[in-house]
Amino acid sequence: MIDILLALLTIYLALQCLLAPRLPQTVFMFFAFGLALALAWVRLGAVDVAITEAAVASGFLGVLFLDALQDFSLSASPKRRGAGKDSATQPEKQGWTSYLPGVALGVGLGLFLLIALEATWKMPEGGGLTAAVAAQLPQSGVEHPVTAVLLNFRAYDTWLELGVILLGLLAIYAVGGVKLYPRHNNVADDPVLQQIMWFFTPVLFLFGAFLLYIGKSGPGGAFQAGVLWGSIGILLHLGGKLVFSVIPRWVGQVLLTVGLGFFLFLGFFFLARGAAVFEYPPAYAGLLILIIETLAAISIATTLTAIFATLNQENKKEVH
Amino acid sequence: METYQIYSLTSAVLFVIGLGGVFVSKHFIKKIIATTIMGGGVFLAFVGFADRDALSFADPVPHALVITGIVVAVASASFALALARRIYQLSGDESFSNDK
Amino acid sequence: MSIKELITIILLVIGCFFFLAGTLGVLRFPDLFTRLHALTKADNLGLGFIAAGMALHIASPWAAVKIFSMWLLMLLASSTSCYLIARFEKEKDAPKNKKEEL
Amino acid sequence: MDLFFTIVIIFLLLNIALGLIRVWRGPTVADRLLTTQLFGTTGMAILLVLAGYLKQPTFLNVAITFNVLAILLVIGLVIVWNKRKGENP
Repeated sequence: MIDILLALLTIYLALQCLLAPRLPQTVFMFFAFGLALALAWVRLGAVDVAITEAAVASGFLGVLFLDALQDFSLSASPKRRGAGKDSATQPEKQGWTSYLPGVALGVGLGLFLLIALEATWKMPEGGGLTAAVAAQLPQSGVEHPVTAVLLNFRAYDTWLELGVILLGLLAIYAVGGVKLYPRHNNVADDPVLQQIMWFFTPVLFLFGAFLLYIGKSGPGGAFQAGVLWGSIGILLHLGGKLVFSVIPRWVGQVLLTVGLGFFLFLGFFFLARGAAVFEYPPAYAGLLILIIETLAAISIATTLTAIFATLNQENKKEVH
Repeated sequence: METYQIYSLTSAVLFVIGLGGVFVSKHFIKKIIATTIMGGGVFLAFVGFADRDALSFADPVPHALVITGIVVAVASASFALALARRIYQLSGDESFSNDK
Repeated sequence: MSIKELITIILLVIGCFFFLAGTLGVLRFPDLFTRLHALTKADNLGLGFIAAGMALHIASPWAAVKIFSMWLLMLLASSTSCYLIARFEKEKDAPKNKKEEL
Repeated sequence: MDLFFTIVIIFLLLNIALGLIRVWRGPTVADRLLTTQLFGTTGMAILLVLAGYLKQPTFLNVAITFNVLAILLVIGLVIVWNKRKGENP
């Protein structure tokens, strides 16, 4: 009953998200959608995923979308600078027939997915990799299976994933400018905001460190901690303290790459010693995983802060 | 009806909604949000099947994949956002020129 | 049913009542400031009651400490956001009021 | 007892659904923002009840994460919207 209601709520929120006539509505619906999805994951027993969803997909992405909204005009029917009056009013006249190919494709794909799901349901249960993971768990150095998979059994994925978010940051640098200069706002001088900023910085830091440490034996780990530490940077940035203009450039670059670099170094170090890539000796595995997680969390935090700081610039009209 | 069945049905519906949103909605931000919803549907299917294969704990491999996937999806969404803002900054457009 | 469970049920019912009151306030009150009042006060009180009930139900000291600190954080966060929203709304109206005074 | 917890969770979910009306109707952005706060509080209550219902104290971490990031969203929005004070959103 709870599940059915939650599923209906999720679907409703997703629909409202896309049907809302104004963009702020869309973004708030998106935040609520993230909440509903996190509840669904808690119901499915995936607490790690729920924390990640709560932190990244609703918190970080929500702030990014809100920040992006200040560039655009707020109506959801897009404005085009070059277009004349006739073509601006055209979307209303177009009617529902223009949506027909998309709707037909969606319905067809939905039917295909239903057939695929039906086939998957009929497969014998109890398969999967649960038993294999449970058998290897004592050698991984951690007690929580998800952390073991992320940082030991499938460390390759995690390493490449650190690379992907760094690549995302580089691509964002390539798209826009990299110059950071303060965005003037008078809310940042607000005394309450300043106080709350200085109060939340240690709270966020401590909670991130707690999640990082608890990742050994329960839900938590590098990504969740990284996002929470990254939100310290975002909070400071919003409060007018620009992190990347305070620390030297090379320190920032080192922080951005330290997770990826150390991970790679460790992989090849043990490769040279005769083991497979990312295969740790079981005696040190727990300690190594904790070090890797800390460095990865620092890198993720710096990358997310840098993404936000790059996107949150004064968006002036450029003259060509 | 079991829990994983409810959520895998939901995931199919979410995927279709997101896909429809990518086609139907015009504004850049809406398109990006639609892709994120699509991704949410895919992740929900993964986690639902992980719940189905649970023995003493749920299958951790899909969980790890989904965590990785969420972070990658966020990186790509922020890149898309940067592109959209750059397009707006340079040309003043809020949607693609061929579907106004 | 033990006396502990009875107390949990009573606390949760009171919490749910305050949540309902907060939501009705958000829906029915006429302007933003009254809605803020309804939401921030009633909902956090309801959360406090539910937190107390669940701390009693879980009955582990560590979880109780966590729940209580969570509630305190929530109080801080929601009062701050209430203040920021109210200030933002007030400043949006401010130039208009000044013009009327002049 | 389990039935009672289920009823409480369903009640809180319906509460969120009711709050959505304000997002839909709310004349200003601030009204919609305020319902974000409503979702945050109610979602936390749901997570708390679930944590007690399934005896899983780790759910509390999810709730704390939500709490901490909801305020980030609010601060971000207030700052962003203060910049567009001239327009009527």
